[in-house]
Amino acid sequence: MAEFLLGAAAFVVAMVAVGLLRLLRGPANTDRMMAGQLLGTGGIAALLLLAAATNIPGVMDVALALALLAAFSSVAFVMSAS
Amino acid sequence: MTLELVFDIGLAALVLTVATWTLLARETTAAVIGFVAYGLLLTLVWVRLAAVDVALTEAAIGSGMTGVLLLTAAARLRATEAVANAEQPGATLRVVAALLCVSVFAGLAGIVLLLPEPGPTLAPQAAANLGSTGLGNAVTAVLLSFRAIDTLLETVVLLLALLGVWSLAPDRVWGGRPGPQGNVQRDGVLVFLAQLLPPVGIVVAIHLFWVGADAPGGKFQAATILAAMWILAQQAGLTDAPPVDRRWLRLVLVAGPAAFLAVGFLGFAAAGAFLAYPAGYAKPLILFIEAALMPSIAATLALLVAGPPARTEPP
Amino acid sequence: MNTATLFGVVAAALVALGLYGLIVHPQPLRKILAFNLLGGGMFLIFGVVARRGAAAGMGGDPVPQALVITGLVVAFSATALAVALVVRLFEETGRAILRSDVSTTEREVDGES
Amino acid sequence: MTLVLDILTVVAVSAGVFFFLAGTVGLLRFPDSLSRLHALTKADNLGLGLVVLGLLPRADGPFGALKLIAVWLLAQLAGATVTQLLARAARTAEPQE
Repeated sequence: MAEFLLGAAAFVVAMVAVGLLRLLRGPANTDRMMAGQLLGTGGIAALLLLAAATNIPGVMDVALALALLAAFSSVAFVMSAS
Repeated sequence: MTLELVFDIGLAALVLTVATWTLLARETTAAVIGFVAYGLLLTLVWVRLAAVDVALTEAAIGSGMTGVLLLTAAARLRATEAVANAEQPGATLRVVAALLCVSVFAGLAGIVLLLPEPGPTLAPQAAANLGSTGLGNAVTAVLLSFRAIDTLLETVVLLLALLGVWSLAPDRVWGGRPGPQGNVQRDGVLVFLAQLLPPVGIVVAIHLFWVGADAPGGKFQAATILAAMWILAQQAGLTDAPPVDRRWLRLVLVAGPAAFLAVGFLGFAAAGAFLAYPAGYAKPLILFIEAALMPSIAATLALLVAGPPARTEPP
Repeated sequence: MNTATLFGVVAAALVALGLYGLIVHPQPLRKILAFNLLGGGMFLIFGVVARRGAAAGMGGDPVPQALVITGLVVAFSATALAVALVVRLFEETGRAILRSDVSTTEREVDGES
Repeated sequence: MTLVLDILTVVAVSAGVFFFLAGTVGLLRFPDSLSRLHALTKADNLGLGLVVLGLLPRADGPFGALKLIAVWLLAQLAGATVTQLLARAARTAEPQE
């Protein structure tokens, strides 16, 4: 089961990595921020899967902190852009 | 085992790609978005290196706080980008810089590859002395007991940085509130988020603070989350940054380091050395220091993001 | 090749990349960004050393890990100060360039008039 | 019972991961910002939600399960807000699209 969860985490990170092409390509900065947002969600999912696969204590708290701050940089981006 | 290596290699390639792009991006705002992504990826790397405490700090400060700070500054300085970009350095400088960087890479990579085997470590000593602190998290024990002087100086550095930022204010606005005026167009969606998130954030911060004694977490991570919640409320216009000359604000900023110092001097009387904890009282004293530091650090971090005072109260 | 060695080499590359950006980029804000990139790589080297020191039931040596936590916070405060300096420079002169001769020529013009 | 729960984990996590694939494809292939945003929310909500659902049987105790659900709810809240804000920013930035 640990293998499967780790594989799923790897797949999510790979998907998000492909999504980062949007970060490189743009065209607008809003599109780039979307790629960042997807990376955030994917990172949370990968962390949850890693936490279940490896049993390192506290990884779940990292995911919790990321989820709490997920909107933080996007809000700053929108507020400063307007 | 091999699957783990595939995961790591993919992650490594991603980190390098995003870092390179952050350097090459034409627009600063785009580069900062790349930097936020870089911080998120580093968080995953820290988890892979079994440093969960660091992963938490990286997620909160390295990516979140620094990202917000730089995004705001990039928007502020957008008008200057064209002029500054015209000043591209010559080919010679580029080549010399590239050569320097390649040799730095070679040197560092060599050092990493030639590190002694097995790696030197203080983990057994830390584990052996963990009992005397009453803590379960060795990183917290290092931060607040074995190397407490580092942490004390760090809190002072934070305060000094804030003093430096504040001292950049022009005389006419000294004592005013930080941040540009008219930044408070109330946005329904944002207000909703800023009303809903802070209570949850405070609960999570207290949770991180509390488990920090025995599991990954602690005052820095908790303080960063508190600071982020305060900044969010300011962005939504629910509250305003306080004027920097308020006495209560100064008290909040100084209380943490002052309590830390007081406990340090108490060490002379009670245990014979600066920052030594009397036997049996280590854990309560450490918790007291952490509890005192948390609001101070949170306020300092949030005010560092807010910047120097920029407007005075209308008389 | 294990996890620690792999990320050690990545860390060395990140330091080099950050250093290059720090030297070559003309914009101060981009220099600050490159400096943070460099810092991330440097901290990662500490993390690799810590990981290699895994012993006594711990995933890594706690001392370098604690140093990195301190370092991250200090790096943030240094970044905030640097950003405030650049913004103030912009408010004062209307531009954000580090070249020193710009202000010198302006001063000479003032002296002649 | 464990087998049933394991199957639930595998199915839900696989489905969640599939939505990340869908989100990425949409983010890359859709022609304009607003429809790309639409694709993004699928990964945000369903992808993460199904991964959380799949991991619930493996959570350590009720507190762990609560944390998992809290992570999902927070991501939902952040996703919903950010989508609104980004959509507005995208509309003002490129009104011709």
